[in-house]
Amino acid sequence: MTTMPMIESDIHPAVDNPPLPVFLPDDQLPSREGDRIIQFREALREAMSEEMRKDKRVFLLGEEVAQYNGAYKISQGMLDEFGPKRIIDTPISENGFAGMAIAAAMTGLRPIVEFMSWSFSFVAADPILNNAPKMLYMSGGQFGCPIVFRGNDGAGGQLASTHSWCVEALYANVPGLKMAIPSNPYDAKGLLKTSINDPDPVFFMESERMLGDKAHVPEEEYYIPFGRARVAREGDAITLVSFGRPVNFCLEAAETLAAEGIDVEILDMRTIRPLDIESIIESVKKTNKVLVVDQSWPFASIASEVVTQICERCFDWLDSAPARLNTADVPTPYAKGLEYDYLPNPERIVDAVRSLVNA
Amino acid sequence: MTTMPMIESDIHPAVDNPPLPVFLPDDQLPSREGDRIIQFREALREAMSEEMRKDKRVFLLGEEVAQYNGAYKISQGMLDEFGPKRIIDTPISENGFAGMAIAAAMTGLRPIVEFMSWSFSFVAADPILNNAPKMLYMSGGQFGCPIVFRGNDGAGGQLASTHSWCVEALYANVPGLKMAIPSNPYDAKGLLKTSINDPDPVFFMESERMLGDKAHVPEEEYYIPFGRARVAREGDAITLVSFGRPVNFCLEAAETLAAEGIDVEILDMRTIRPLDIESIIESVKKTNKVLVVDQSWPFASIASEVVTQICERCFDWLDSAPARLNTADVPTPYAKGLEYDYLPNPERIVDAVRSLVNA
Amino acid sequence: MPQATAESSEQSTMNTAKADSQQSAVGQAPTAKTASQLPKEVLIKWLYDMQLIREFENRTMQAYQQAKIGGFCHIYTGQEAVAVGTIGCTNADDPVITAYRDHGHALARGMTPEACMAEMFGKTTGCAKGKGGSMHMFDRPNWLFGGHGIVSAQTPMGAGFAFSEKYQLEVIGIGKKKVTLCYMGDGALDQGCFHEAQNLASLWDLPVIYILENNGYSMGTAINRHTANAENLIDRAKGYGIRAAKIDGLDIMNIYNEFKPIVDDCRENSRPAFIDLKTYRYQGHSMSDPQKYRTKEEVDQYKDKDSIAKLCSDLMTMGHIDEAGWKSMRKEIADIVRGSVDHAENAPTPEPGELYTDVYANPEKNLSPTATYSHGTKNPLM
Amino acid sequence: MPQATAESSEQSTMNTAKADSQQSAVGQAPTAKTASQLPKEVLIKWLYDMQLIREFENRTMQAYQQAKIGGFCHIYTGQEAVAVGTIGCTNADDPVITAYRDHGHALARGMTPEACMAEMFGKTTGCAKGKGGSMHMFDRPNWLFGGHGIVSAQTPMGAGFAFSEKYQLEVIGIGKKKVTLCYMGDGALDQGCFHEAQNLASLWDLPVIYILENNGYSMGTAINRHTANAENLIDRAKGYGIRAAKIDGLDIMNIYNEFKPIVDDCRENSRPAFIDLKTYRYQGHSMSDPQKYRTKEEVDQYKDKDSIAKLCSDLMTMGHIDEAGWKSMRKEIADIVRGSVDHAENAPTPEPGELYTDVYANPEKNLSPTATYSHGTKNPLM
Ligand SMILES: Cc1ncc(C[n+]2csc(CCOP(=O)(O)OP(=O)(O)O)c2C)c(N)n1
Ligand SMILES: Cc1ncc(C[n+]2csc(CCOP(=O)(O)OP(=O)(O)O)c2C)c(N)n1
Ligand SMILES: [Mg+2]
Ligand SMILES: [Mg+2]
Repeated sequence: MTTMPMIESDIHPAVDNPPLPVFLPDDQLPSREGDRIIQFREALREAMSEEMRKDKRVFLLGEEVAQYNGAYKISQGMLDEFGPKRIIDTPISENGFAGMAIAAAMTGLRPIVEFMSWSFSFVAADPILNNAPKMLYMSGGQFGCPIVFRGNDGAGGQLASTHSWCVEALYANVPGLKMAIPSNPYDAKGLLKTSINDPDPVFFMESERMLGDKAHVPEEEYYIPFGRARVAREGDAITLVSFGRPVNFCLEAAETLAAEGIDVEILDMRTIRPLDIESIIESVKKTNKVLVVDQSWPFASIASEVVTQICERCFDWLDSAPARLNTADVPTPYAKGLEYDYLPNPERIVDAVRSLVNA
Repeated sequence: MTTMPMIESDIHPAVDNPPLPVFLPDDQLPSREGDRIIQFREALREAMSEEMRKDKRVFLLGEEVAQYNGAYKISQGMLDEFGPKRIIDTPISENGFAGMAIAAAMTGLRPIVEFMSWSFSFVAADPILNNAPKMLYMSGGQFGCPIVFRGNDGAGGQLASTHSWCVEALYANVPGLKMAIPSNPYDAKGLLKTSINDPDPVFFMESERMLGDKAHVPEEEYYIPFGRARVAREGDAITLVSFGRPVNFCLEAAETLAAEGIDVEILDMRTIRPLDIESIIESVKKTNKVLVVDQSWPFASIASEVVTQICERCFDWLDSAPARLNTADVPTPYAKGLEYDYLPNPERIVDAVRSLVNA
Repeated sequence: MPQATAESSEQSTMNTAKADSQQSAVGQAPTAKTASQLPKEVLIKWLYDMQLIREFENRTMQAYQQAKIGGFCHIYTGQEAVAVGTIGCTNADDPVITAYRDHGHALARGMTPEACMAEMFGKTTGCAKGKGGSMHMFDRPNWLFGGHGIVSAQTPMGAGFAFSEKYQLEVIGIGKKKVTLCYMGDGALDQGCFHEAQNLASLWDLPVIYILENNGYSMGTAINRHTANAENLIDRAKGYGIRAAKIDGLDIMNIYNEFKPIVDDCRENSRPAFIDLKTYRYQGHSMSDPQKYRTKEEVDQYKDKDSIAKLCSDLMTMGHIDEAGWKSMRKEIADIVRGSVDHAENAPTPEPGELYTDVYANPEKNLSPTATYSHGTKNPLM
Repeated sequence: MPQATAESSEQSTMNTAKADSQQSAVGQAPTAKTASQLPKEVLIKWLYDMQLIREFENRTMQAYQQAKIGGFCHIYTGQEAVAVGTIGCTNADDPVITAYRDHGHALARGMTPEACMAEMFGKTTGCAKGKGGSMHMFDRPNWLFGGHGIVSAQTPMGAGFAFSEKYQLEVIGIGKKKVTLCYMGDGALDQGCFHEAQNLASLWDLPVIYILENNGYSMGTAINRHTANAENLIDRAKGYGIRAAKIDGLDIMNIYNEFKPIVDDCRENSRPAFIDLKTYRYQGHSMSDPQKYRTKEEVDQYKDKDSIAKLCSDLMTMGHIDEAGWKSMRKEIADIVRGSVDHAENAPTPEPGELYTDVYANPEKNLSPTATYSHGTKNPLM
């Protein structure tokens, strides 16, 4: 098992070298196969509950997280177990409670801030971008900010333009923060546990559309290190780089493509900052072709960044221009059909791969 | 002279085809050479004043724009000319007054919102990102949002981390908005006049460090079309793509490089959305090498986007990987030396160009 | 029970230098009509509109359950008297803006049930051509500026419409004195931008009225758990020098009597106001709410004071309608609403190309690396 | 003149269910000391600190004019009694947070003039190792959490420190009852997050005191032009059920007498408060302010009521200090401050590599495409 030493509240990691988490190599993590089938939302809950049992500095706050058991039932039962002082219902005051939680983190607590949706984080953009990621720097290393901001990101089901944001393209630009975007229940648990223990601010993105996804999640504790991509599927025709929900679109598209004899390799990045560029390079050196699949808008997106890093790091290994497939570059429409077309859905991936592979 | 018909307040451009601005071809714009030497801030003031004289729907609001004559003296004298109903001092309520101005734009007025600094726009991120650029879409074409948000962007002089934002990397991701970033007084006037007349929300970025820059600015009215880059310097060794303040760093670096026999071509993009990718392609086809110089942080920046579009559009013309040079990927430091090193300064450009050209 | 039953209403006088100008409004009082003095047609129209909303929402719920409607869908049932009563105090060209629980305001403002229902069905004949959905009811001809999903984002905009109308009158010299109504839920009280909006409205003398539809809950959070000093919200507004009143929102005649003078005064004297209107929603927060945070008894208590039943019985007492009339009105409405569902069912879905329209009013080239934009089809309401 | 001269102070009683618990605080009153009863050393220390701040700011302005200091620099001169007097009512480990006009708070909290001056000179011995500058004075050993540049961003954080201390006591079982002081300018009143912070503080019984340093101007905007009902700001706080008081901020003895009982009460009963402290800044908003918005006469009026002169004369009357003592104190301070400038001049500038430190506490690889991060040198204050 991973040893994740408790960081004393009076030792600030920035002051001396912190006792960093010790991670097991990937092949020593508990198996992804098994029959403890639970939902994505339960995996998130388990991660938070396990950490809260071990460390009283950890608490959860957000709208409807307590008495309502979570707008999306992620925190179901947590109020009963941990009580109202640690599972805290907030007013609709994202700026206010995010700012409060940042201060709590500066003094050594470990807040988990739930945004019901990252779409609602814009009213809190100032504290989460100006304070959390910069406190360590501004204070010359005196105060860090060990905090997790988490919530639904990306299109839900027909939630239309103000409620369907992928904020990763915007926020990942900012140094000082880390960003994790799991695509499945197993990773959700392991990444969230790491996030809670990390001494830096972590932006953690979930998807309303995946909360009901089910998979085997080990009951034991495990921590997935940041910055290590997972090969979600091996193949040699082209590398698909993705993260979060669209990884599942890629997997679906891969089936169709396999039937046509096109074997794609799929990398699930798991974290965006840090970004496991080495794994991308390794795969590109094998396939010589790459498509980044990203559910954000294209302009200055994570996809643009990945394409750029590929150019910087393995340009000469490319057979053709590194490509991207994003959400359509329009506000999110309400109508079901339009919303489907808008997303980087499996059909669009299949089309894009076909034209890249056959070019 | 350009004919820019007044748009009737009861005709919404989205409803029928609007009377779009008619632009002269570049070579019919008034000359950039001349002896009417004024400051960048005066060019901005002239643009606003000219439009306000012609169109009563245009007004300016922001902190200290009226009685104080502007925190940076951009609006000096405008209160005297236009009175307090059109030059409006606001409280420090960016969310409130941006939201108000958006509503005013929906009803046909033409607000110019001054953010004393774009660094202060995060408290208004929700209205400027969720409402202004999406109103037309959300309302199915009923309400547009002809508004200009403008202010200082990027490092001032030692303003440190919360006051030195380059927001273009974040905000340019959002469809529905346009973005203009002039690098000199001539363009500042012509682009701002176009921005005020454009029926869509325009994010207009200035730089505290350039407000005192002087150049010839024609007294007559002229409109610079969006989406047309300017060749700021011709050369054949490499294409430097830039916009805003760093264009001037590029020009400075070009002198040093020319002395070494390296003739760089510099493109000043002028607008980011729309982005004049054709001019970039044209230049890259000539030089076969490109460096994007951007004063934002690198991750998912405009530079990443330009690199990506170059890959998409002229990959086969590249001799080497398209490169970028950004601000250092850290919060903005206060100390003078650190701040200088942090920026994409001429020395860093020279180094980067040398290693690309000599590779 | 988290919410007081506000039988009585209380009004403040404005706590500012503008107190003088208030006098003139008071001076007008004698000529003002009370609700019971209004023409029969007006009162009958209120009943009609309230019942229309109720019936419309019943059908909305049905359609949602049949998965014809998607996304978030917030039902207005129980609060009908608020939208109909307050809008009943305004002119047809006074700007109105509200949050996502907006079907009632849209219908009260005159949007056709077809346009409203088709929007939720995601059809081209919807008020936003299917691009907006339940939370985004916009109706330009009826001066309805949305339907906004971000809690409280409409409050600075509310001040903005008041500003705009004032600007047009005073600077451009067009238009007339208008009042803007800006609706908000109790949860919206806790957002910072509402504070900014109130300060701006008071500072700049903007004729905007913030109508707090105080249904006692922000999602599952009872008001006293989400906002401080919840029993006495009007004091906050007074802190900004804004006129404020608490009004029982279940009785439309009462709403008219108390609200109309405020509307007239705000219009005349160009000042903001804040109204704490006590109301109640019968349904859950949205269509996916198990409602464990309140008891059936509490809901029933409010249903006993149902605003439609109350108005109907008042109108019967006044002799404006009888059982037969009420029955035929309901039948007429039921037919119209069923018709709107049929219309929505049969209306066309947007062409795939509509994805890329209405993004820019001036869709020049190179605005996007991946999209080419164009103008959209004409909005059916225009 | 935009700002009332608040000779008198006014206090509210809390308008909430907590009113009962207030009684106990009142019960303690008899044991509380007034300022004049405090030990001589305490009062002399106040004078010392106030004069230290004034002298420090004189040197700061000089250094700024010599371009040794860059960026935005906001001078605290005139407001000394506020920082010294209010911090004088707290314990050394009560959290303090303020805005960008922060030199006074830093010194009053115990930061050395060297660390403060060196920070502005951008040197490694500065409190933020030269990375923060004038607006970002952080002092962990002295419980000072900044120095924040975004207007009002410190107000939710102020509630957060109060929350954290309460949490540590009640959940973890460590620490003790603390009060957080959160300073803000009058311009910060207009930001939405302050409203959110007040609501949260009241709702959750957080012992944070918002100290409005009401110097009558937000940059060049007089308070009545930027905030509504400016004469009566404490009513807003009362709207949230928050205890509020208006205190003359030019007389430090008065500040102590009025503020100390509030601090004790907030600590004991875990409740927030809001204090409208009338004060005045002698200098422009920042170093680049032509100050056309106010008259020399207005400035002089306030200088006539100078808080240092007042305290000094009070202490002379009380026999705590004489002319000679005052002179030698000023001399001592002048030497110390000059020493801090010398120190700052001679201290090393940061190594270029420091650019990439203190970005992450856990600087793992691949966090950036262009940078490699590492831990920074130890902060000199730690
Ligand atoms: C800024 C923001 N935060 C959170 C949400 C999610 N949300 C939508 S409605 C709602 C409750 C609002 O309640 P209230 O304002 O009382 O209105 P009601 O639903 O009762 O009409 C919440 C938390 C949101 N839309 N916007
Ligand atoms: C959100 C935001 N908007 C604008 C500014 C620019 N600004 C800095 S200080 C200031 C005036 C604040 O005045 P006040 O709060 O009264 O404090 P004082 O300077 O009087 O101490 C302004 C407008 C800022 N820093 N942050
Ligand atoms: Mg409610
Ligand atoms: Mg002030």
